[in-house]
Amino acid sequence: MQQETLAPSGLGELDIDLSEDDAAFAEEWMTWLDTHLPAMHEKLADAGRDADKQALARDWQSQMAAGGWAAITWPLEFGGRAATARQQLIFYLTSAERRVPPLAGRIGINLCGPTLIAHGTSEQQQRFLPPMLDGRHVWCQGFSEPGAGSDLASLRTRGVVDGDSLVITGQKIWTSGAQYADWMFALVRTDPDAPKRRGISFVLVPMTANGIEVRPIRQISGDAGFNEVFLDEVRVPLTNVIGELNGGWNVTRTTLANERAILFMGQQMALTATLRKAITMAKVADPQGVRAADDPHFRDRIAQAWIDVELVRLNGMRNLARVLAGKEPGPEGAMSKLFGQHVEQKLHELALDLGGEFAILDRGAPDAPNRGKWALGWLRTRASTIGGGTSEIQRNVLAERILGQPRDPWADA
Amino acid sequence: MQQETLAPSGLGELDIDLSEDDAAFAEEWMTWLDTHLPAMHEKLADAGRDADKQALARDWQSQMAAGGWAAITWPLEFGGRAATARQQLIFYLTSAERRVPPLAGRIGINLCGPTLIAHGTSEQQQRFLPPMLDGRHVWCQGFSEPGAGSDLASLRTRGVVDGDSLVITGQKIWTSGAQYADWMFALVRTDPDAPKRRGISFVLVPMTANGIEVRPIRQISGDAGFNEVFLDEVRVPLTNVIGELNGGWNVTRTTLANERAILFMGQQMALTATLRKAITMAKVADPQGVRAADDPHFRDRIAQAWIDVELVRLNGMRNLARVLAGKEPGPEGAMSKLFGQHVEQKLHELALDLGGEFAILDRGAPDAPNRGKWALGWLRTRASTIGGGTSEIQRNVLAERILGQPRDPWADA
Amino acid sequence: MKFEFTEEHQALRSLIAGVCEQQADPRACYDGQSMIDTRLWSVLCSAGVVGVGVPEAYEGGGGGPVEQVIIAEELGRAVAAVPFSEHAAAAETVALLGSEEQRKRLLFPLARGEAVAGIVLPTPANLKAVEAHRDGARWRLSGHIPLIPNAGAATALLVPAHEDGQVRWLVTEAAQVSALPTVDRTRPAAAAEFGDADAELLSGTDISERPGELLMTLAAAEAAGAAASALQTTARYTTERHQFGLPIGTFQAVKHRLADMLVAVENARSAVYGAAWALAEGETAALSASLAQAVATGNAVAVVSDAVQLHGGIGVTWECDLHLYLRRVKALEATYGSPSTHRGRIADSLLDR
Amino acid sequence: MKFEFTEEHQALRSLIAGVCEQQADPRACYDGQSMIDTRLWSVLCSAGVVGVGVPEAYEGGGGGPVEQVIIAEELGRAVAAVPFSEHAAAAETVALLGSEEQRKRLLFPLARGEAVAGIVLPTPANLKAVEAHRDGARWRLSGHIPLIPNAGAATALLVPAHEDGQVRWLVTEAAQVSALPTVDRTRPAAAAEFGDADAELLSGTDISERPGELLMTLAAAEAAGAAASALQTTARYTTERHQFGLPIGTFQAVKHRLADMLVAVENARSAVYGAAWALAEGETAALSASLAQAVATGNAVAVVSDAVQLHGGIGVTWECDLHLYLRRVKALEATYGSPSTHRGRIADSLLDR
Repeated sequence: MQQETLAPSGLGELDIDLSEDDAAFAEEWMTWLDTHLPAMHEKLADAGRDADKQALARDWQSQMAAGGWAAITWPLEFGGRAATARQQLIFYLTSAERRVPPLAGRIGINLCGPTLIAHGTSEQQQRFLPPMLDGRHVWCQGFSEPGAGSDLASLRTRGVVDGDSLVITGQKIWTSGAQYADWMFALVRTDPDAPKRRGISFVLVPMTANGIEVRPIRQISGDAGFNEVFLDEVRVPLTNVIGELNGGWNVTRTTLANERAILFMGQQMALTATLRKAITMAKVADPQGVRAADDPHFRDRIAQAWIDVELVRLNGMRNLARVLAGKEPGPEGAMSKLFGQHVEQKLHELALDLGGEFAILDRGAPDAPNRGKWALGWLRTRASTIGGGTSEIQRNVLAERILGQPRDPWADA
Repeated sequence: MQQETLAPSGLGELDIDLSEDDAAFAEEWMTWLDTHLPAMHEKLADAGRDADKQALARDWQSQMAAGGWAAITWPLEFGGRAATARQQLIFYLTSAERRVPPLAGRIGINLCGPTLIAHGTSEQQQRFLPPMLDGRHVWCQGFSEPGAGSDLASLRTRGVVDGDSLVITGQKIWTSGAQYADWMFALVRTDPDAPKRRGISFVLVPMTANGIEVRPIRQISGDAGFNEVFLDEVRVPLTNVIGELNGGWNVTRTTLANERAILFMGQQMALTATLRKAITMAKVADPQGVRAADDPHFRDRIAQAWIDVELVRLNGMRNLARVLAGKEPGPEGAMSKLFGQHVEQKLHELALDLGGEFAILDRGAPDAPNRGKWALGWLRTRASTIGGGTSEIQRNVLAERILGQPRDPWADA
Repeated sequence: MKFEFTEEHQALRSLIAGVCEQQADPRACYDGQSMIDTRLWSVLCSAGVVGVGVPEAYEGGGGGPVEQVIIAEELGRAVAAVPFSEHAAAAETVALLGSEEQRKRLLFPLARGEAVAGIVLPTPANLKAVEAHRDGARWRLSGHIPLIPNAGAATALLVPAHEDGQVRWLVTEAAQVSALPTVDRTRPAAAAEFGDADAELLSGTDISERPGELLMTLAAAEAAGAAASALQTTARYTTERHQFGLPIGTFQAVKHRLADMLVAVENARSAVYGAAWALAEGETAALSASLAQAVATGNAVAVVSDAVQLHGGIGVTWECDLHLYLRRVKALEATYGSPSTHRGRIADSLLDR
Repeated sequence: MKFEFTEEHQALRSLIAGVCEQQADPRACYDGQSMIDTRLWSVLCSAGVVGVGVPEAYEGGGGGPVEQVIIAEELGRAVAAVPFSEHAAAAETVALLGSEEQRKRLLFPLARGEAVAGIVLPTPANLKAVEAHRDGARWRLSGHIPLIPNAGAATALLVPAHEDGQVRWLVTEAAQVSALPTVDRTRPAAAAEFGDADAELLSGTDISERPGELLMTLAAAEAAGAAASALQTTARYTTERHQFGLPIGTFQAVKHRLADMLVAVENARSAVYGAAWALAEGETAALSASLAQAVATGNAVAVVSDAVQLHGGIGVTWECDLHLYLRRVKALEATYGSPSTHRGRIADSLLDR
């Protein structure tokens, strides 16, 4: 019974009918992967340093772009495939199943690209999209600031118009990948006198400009995936503003709801993989002969973890069924992020706890459970309920938008 | 080991030195109980209807008052004993141990009496305290209103001065014992134009006055211990106002902190008794041969319940040690109410759950666990986290007073 | 595809919701001595709802677990006092294991709701408590079952018994069924005394766990519906009730509790729908049914308890309907295996192969 | 009376707090390769803190569990990287079971902190892993212990072993102690290889669980202190950090989490003090020590996790000290029996007599 229930959700699990177009899409994608993927897996296995991996990720992106696979949701005219929801689903499922490496420039492609396509001028699209697509330009996102975490609208990085330029001064934080990025899309306050959400512009900033300094932020796990970006009188042309000057708030709201509905598959597969590994290890005795699988406390938590991961999957399937049927995403979609981030955090805490007294051992100790990876995963996922909107903000959103409760008195109307 | 740890906290547990006065106090109290208690226990065992019990509770109070035991914290001049903290402790412990029946007028003695003693005029004290003490006058408390639960200061029952009278119109709710009470001490808005907490008066209202109607509120357990009290142009003399007219908010704040520090003993004993009974029953097989004590889930919850009850005891002991040493109650006292009400609720849920599938049976079913008393207790304790200040209000108080957080923006300064 | 509710499904949901809104009167079982909401039951019978899972050939609706789950969820929303879930599981047993002759004879009254069926699940304790003896072409049952959930109004019982080393199912109308007082009076339990009660044996020997799995899923759906309704009521109350000059839904403590309740409700529904589709596709649904039970009943108790808390004093009065929900979800949690019991089964399957 | 902290107790608490504030540098164990905060250890030695539990006759402080708990709690507040708890439990073992000669010889360096002691608890696994053989007047130990908590800097080990059907305690300075990398680097663990290591047998045969109970209580006190400190830091942060124009401590979601953290911290402290007084009065303290462990370490993990959450992004940076606390309390939770293990012991004692 376990084998069925713990198997990663394959296509069969979805029980969807594939049209001829979809079947052809799937066929082309599989064939392309057969040709290109094995060599890349080999190269990645040999890569050592982070910089090497970064170079390979760019290389992979250029191959994917050449095949037309780098941005399948983009329109055809910009090198995408205008993929249907079913095709996106096929793409994500098989990407996970076949361990397709991530793209160096996925932040640009997933977040900045759709914004440019929706709000950019034709010139801006021509100029920025091609190098974004093929990995020549890797992008990072400059939204968060030290004083504006949950309260994004209170950002203070200033942009002053000076002739046909914008002169930007301020500080961004939690900027993932800024150390490798060529460009940053940023929110900048261009009218200090307007109410909070007005007076913000969406601006594209070259990371090579004078006045930019990137400082890595070391996380509690010891990783340094995030950065602070300091901007000191950084000058960019006004043609780098997307949408209206002072109209950036609307630009950022370009919704990615449909895309998110499908991305859950990746999340669920990662959770399933962690759970499966944890279960396997729970059945093995530790150096003192203790098996977590014999402990009623752990049995109960493992069952609950399986339940939680199943719920992430079932919620995703419900939402997906709606999206594929052309309906609006339902409440089960809106709550997925809140629930999913808690599940991720809890699951990693369980994996660590299963080690019993040996859980305290870190990488390098011969008896460290999972060679110290559980400890690392536990530390990393302490940020799950903070990054990308704290759980507190998620709860507010759910109560206000889904359950119709009044807004906080201090929030903007 | 269990016997020691589950034993009710006796005097030995406290490990306190008794002064000569304290020892004499204890001796006198025990002797008095030996004389009076057995007869009362017999009468109570025979009493059937609620009204009979009420009459007996008044009878008992008059006996206690005659012996000087009805209000031991009151000053000597009003028939009390000005009992020290140690003496109160001895009194409460032995009362619980010897199952001393509650007084009919305990609400008046514990809440209204100290307020009259602190804020009343000599005439008021002379008039109201003696019958309050001996049970001739039983009191109820008229604070809560339908629109003013957590937000007591927003009460709307109006009192209009008319010559030397106050004419009161409005509605009180959750008035415990109003159906038996002779008098009510109530908060009434006497200046509608003043800010919320100003303009409130503390007024004594005879329940026999014209214009008063009492309607019982049936609770989810089926009990009707609470009432609504409707006041329609009820006329009382201005001499029934305690403290200044419009100065009632301060009058109500007469603190009972020291008394509370000792009252925890009663709470902890009730919890211990419930837990002990639950443990005993967990070891007995149900009609299908199932023993909860063999279920790892229940074993864990029973251990946690023991831990919770121990923590109520230990928190109380810490606080008591401070009070007996003449210090201010500490944070462990302030949090006792919040924690204690959750423990009570959880413990009763556990007791119910231990019945397994038979837990659904109510009084009258032959296999109902604990003859349906667990079900009744479970229903009754759903109100534990609501009555006397919701858990939400308790948390606000802790965060603001103990941890120095800012007040809610909408709360009065 | 899976999890896609068709327009027919939505129409069925609306139908049940409408019927419940106009006809359901769970208080009838509290105020009077009634064991069932008679008026609602007869409306459901007329509408063909009671036999929705019975094949069309026997005057049933020809529906499956998905339709039944929608009905159970909506009945749960209304704390409806009708034994739909048990009746449906009993009818399913007859449809699965009865001979053609038995189906014809037994299913019509079940589909029409003229007979109200209760079901005894084949737990070790129940199998030990009842014995079946052949008596010519008929059978006789002896023994005593102390607790049959929601069988207070049952006129027929589906009873499992050991026969020749196998578990077989029998139908009897001759047991002495005595209703028992229950905390949730809308699901009155019964004890049954089988004093050599006349019974007939269902011919099928292909013993399936399906009746139990279906019943667990439907009971879980009742719980999910009750939780969803309590959340809806509460979310409305918190926008209406004012304290400190603001609707209490303005306060984050209230908002965040509501958000957690929403997560619990949607998880309960997802778990129930997952089990419904697993049953509909004829897969082994043991784990899915345990998942539905573990999540839906446990979450429902948490959600309704929170609903009571957010209502404050009014939430603990007899007059407020919330206690009907509280009693119902607590009863559902205890009835067909507690959440921890179901987690135990899941753990066995994950860890003990 | 019980639970009454005297002025001397308060002075001791202030002393340790002051020393830690000025001298403690837990980061030293993260940045360098140090296994102990050397400076802090030597200050604690000079102040007589390290030997507070050793009888005055051997240059100790003559204190008991209450004093030791106060010290451990304050050291926990500072995530101090010193093996006070293990050292104290080891010294206690010698004081309890050593002959007069052994006490004289062994306790002085322990009281002065010149020797740093680790302790192996008499768990079934540990007793199985080590064997003791007589070698003239001395003894030899053989075997391998894969994990000794907080023994990275130990120069002497207290080791239990079976001898003649009894558990006896031995002291050795000859084991090969190798420090192990740990998630919480302020409590570095060690493995020990006993290759016929020279040892001596403590003469007392009156085997007592007291060393383990004391150690569990002190480790629980460290956790309670760490939690209290994280709460204090957070309550300050939430009055300073502004979002939406207000200190975030204004928001009920933040406030109520802080209130729950306060309850958790005070419960942890109550549980620890309860165990301290139980040990001080010489009662059997097994249940009290289990209570302290179950409550203090579990609550501390919850409190520090909440502290991280309330700090938002800054809380998950290396630069912010909170992760030192997070690692510490997680390590303490795993080290001397998890909360569920201790609840299991409590359940055994309540249910299996």
